[in-house]
Amino acid sequence: MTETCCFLSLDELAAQVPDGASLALPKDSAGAPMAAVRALVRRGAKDLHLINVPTSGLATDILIGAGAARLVETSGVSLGEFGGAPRFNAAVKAGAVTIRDATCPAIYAGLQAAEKGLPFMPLRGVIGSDVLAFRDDWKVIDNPFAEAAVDPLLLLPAIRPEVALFHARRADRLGNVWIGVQGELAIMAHAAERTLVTVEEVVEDDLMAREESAAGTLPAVYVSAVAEAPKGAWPLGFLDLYPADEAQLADYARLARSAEGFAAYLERGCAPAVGR
Amino acid sequence: MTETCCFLSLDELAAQVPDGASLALPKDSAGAPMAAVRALVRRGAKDLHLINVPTSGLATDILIGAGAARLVETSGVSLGEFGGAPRFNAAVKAGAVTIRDATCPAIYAGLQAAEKGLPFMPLRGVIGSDVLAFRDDWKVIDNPFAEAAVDPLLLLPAIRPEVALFHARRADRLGNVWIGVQGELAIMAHAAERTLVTVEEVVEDDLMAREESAAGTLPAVYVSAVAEAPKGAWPLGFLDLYPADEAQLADYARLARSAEGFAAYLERGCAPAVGR
Amino acid sequence: MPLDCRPEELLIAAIARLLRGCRNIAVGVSSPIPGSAALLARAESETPLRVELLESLDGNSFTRGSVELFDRAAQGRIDAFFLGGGQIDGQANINLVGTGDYPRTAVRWPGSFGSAYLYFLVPRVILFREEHSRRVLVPKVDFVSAPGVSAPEVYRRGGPCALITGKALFRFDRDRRRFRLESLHPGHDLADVLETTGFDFDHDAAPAATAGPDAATLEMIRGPVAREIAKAYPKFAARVFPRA
Amino acid sequence: MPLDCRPEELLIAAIARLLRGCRNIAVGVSSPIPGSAALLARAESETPLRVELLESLDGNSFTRGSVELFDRAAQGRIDAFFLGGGQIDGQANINLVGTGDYPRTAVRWPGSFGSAYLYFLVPRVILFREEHSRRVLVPKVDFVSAPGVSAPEVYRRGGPCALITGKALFRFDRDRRRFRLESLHPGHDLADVLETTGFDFDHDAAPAATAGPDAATLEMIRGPVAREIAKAYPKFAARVFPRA
Repeated sequence: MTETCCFLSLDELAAQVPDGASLALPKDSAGAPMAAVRALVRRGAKDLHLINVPTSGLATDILIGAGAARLVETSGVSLGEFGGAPRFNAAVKAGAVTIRDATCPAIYAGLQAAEKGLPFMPLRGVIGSDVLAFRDDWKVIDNPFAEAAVDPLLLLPAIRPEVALFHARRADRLGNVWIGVQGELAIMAHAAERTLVTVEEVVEDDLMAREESAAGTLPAVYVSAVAEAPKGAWPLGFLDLYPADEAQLADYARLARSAEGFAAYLERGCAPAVGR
Repeated sequence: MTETCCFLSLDELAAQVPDGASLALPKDSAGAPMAAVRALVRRGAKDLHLINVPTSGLATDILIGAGAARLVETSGVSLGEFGGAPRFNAAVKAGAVTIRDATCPAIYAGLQAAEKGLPFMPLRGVIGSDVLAFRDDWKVIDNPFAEAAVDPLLLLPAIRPEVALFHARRADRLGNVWIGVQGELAIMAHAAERTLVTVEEVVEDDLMAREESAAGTLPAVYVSAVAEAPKGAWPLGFLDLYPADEAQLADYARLARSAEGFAAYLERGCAPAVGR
Repeated sequence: MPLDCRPEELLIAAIARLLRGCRNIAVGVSSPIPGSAALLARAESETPLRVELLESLDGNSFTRGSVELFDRAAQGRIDAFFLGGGQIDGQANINLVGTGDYPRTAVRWPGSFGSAYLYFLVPRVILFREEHSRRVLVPKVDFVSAPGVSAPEVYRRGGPCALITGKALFRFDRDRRRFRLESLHPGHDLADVLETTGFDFDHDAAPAATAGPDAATLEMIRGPVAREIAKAYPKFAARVFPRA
Repeated sequence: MPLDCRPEELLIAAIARLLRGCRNIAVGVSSPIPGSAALLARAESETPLRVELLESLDGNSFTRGSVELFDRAAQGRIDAFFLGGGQIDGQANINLVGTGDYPRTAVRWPGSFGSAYLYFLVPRVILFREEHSRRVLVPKVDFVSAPGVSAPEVYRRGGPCALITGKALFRFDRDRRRFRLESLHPGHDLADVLETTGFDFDHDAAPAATAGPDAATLEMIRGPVAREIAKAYPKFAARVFPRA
C-alpha cells in the first residue's frame, strides 16, 4: 500500500485545522480527542464550526470556552454525571455562539449523505418538533412513494466537514486506524474532506493484513494525518484502556461555571505537557 | 445475551424460506450459500423473488435452472471466468423469469433504505440509462436542495427482503456471525425481515466478547437461524479457506448449456451428501 | 403487606411491569433506574428479551456504531425506550433544550439527543423523571424536542405510553391525547400530585397505589440486577444497592 | 526501435499512460489487463498512487463491504475506473445487458453492474475491450447500460476518457461527443480499423502508432507487475508472463 498518511506531533496536527473550518468531533465516550483539543486551544484556533457526531461534552465545552468556535451543530452537549456543559450553556445564553440544534440520527443522516455524495438523506420522525421548526436548512417534502394521500418526510442536507478529528486506540505505520465497533468514526471520516487522528499507540503490524483486524480498521486512504497521543482522551476515559479522571472532571465542572474559573483551568490544563 | 437464534440442519434451514418469498443472496465471491441453495432445490422451492446483492452467479443460475425463481432483481449474473450464466440467460430469453435489471449501488441503496426504515434513498448517476428507463418502480425528482435551476435525481424504493441467506466463516453458540470486511452482509441482514446463515463452523467463543472480533460480527439479534455447513460455498471458493473447485465449475458451465445437461448436473449435485 | 423497599426499587419494579412482553429494550445514557428496570424485566421474562445499555461498553450489541440504534429502531427491532425531559407537558411533549425564548434560552439543557426521532419509531416510550413538580410538569413546554402526538398524516409507529415520576405513574391515552393517573407511589396522595402537576390529567377519585416489588422481585433487584447495572453505573449501584 | 512485446504488454503499457497523474485507481472484476496497467502506473508514479483490485481478497482496502467502492467514488476518492461492453457506440454508450429487444434479449450478457453509476462519478473512465469488430463497436447500442454523455442539467463528475481495443486507442471528446483515433497498435492499419469499427470517429490521415513499453517498463511489467497481478489472476499471469 502506498504511504500517503503522515505522522505529526500534536501541535502540528492542530495546525492542520484551519481557523473557520467545520470540524467534526465524536462523542465524549467514543473517541473525543482531548489532547488535540488542548493543542487547538494552545494554537488559538478560532471561528470553528463544530459538528458534534452526534453529541459532545468536554471537548466542545473547552473549545467554546476558549473562544475557538463560532457555531455548534449538535444533538446534545453535556458533561454527563458531572452536569451540564457550563461554557456551552453560558455561550448559548449570551448568544456568543450560534447553535444549530439537531437530533442524533439527523446528524448521522447528513454525514451519510456526504459519505454517499448525495445532496440529502431522508429521515423519519422529527416532524412537529421545534428542532425542525428552527432549522431553515432542513426541508419537508411529500414522500413521492407514499401510498397514502400525503406523507410528509424530512430531508436533511449533506454535512461535509472540512476536518474530522478523533482519538483512536491504535494506528499502524501506514496510517490505517483501528476503530473497532465505533462505526460512526468511519462515517465521519468518509464524509469529511480530511481526517486527523490521535492514537494511543502506533503499532508495527499492518492492521489491514489480517481479516480480523481489517474488519475494525479505517483504511489509511481516509486518513490525512496521525499523531501519537498516549492517554489522548484524558481526562475522559477511553474504552477499556483507562477510566475517566473523576477528580479532574469534577474540578472542571466546578471551575468552568465562571469565565474566570475556566481561564484558570485552561492555564493549568492546556500546557503542552499535560495529558501526555 | 438472550439466545434467540436457533441452530438447524441445512434442510430445516431451507424450509425456513417459504415459496414466493423475496430472497436476498450475496455475490458468489462473498458468501454465496451454495449448500443451502442445493437444499432449496431439494425441497422444491418455487416462485422465489431473488434479490442479488448486488450480483450473483452460480447460486442464482441453479435456482433459476431448477425452476425455483419467478423474478430476479440483479446488477449482473455471470459465472465469471467460466462464462455467462447459462440457465439465467436461457430463462431471460424465454421469458421464463421476470428480470429487473439494476446497477450495483442502486441495490445497496434500496437495502439501505430498508435498513433505515426509509421509503427510498437517492442515488447519483443512472439518469439517461436504459436501466432506469425499464424500471417503473424507480422515480426521478428534482433535487429540492439544488443550487441550479433543475437537478434531476434518482430515488430508489426500499428493498426489504423477506429472507436474507448467506454463508459465513463462523458463528458462535449464541448466533452471532462473523462477517469480517463483508459489510454488505450486515446491510442485507439489517434490511431483511429474517436472516438465515450457513457457516463453516460453530465456535465456542462468544464473538461479541472481544472488541476485535465484535467489530466484524453480525450480532445474533439479526440472525433467525444458523446451519453448520462445512464447505458450504462449494463448488465456489470461500475467502482464504478453500479455492474454487474449477473442475466442478467447468463441468457445470458445460452441462448447464442445455436444460437436459442441467437436470443431469442437478441429479448428481443436489443429493444430500454432496458438498458436506 | 408491602415490603420495605427503597424508592428506586419501587420505580424499578414499576417500570419493569411496563416492559412486560417486550423482546428488545434499549436504554439511553444516564439512565440507571430504567436500565435496572430493563434488566429486571429480562430476568423475569419467560420469553427471550434483549437489553441494550447504550452507556455501557459491553452492555450492548451494536457493532456498526451508535447509528445502529436508530436504524434498529426503524427496523422494528426496538420495542421500548426511555426519555426524560427538563419539561414535560400534558400532551406528552418533551423539552430537552431549555426554558425561555429559543435560541438564547434562559436555562439551557444539553439538547434533544435522539428523542425527536425515537419518540416516533419506538412503540413503547416510557417517560421517566424523578422530580415531580410544576417546574417539570408544565402546561406547555417552551421547546418541543419531540412531540407527544402527531397529526394523522405523519408517519408514526411509536410514542409515549407512560410517565413515571417520583410520586406517581401515569398512562398516556394516545386517542384522547391526555395522561391518566394510574397509581400513586406509597406515601404520596392525590392532592399533592394535583398540586405539583402543571398539566391537567384524568384520574379516579381514589387512585390505586403503585405496587412495590414482591419478595422474589426484590431479591432479583438486589442480586443479579444490582450486579449487572453496577458495570454501567457503579456509583448508582454503590448508593442504592450497598449490599450487592 | 520498438521492443518485441506481447499484445497484452502493449495494452498494459498504453493503459498505464492513460492513468498518469491518478492518485486512486479502482479495477473491477475480470480485468487482468487493466489491473496490470494500474499496477504498472503505480510502480512508475512519482507520487503516491493507490490501486484497489476488486477481484482480489487482499488487493483492496475496503473494510465496510463492496458498497464502499461506490461511496468512495462519490467522495471523489476514485480517479479512474475501467468499463467494457458487449456493445460500445460512437457516443461512448455501453451495453452490458444484451442484444435485441429488452427484456427478452436475443443474446443476454451478465448485466450493467456498477456502470450506470460509476460512469457518472469517476472522472477518468477507460473503456477497454480487446475485440475490435463491428459486432462490438456499433452505431448505436441496443441497451444503454450507461450513457457516454448526459444533458447539461444532469449531475455528472466523470465519464469516458478513452477506448482501447486490440487494434487501436481512441480518445473521447466530451464536447464533441465523439471518439478520435489517437493511435493504431503496431500491426494494424487505418483501413482495417475503419472497416471493423461500426461507428464514425475522427482521425488523422496517418495516425500515430501506439507506443509500446520501453525496456525499463517492460522489465517492470514482467517483474513486479506480473508477480502482483498473479495473486488476483493466476491463470492470466501464467499465460502472459510465463517466466515471471
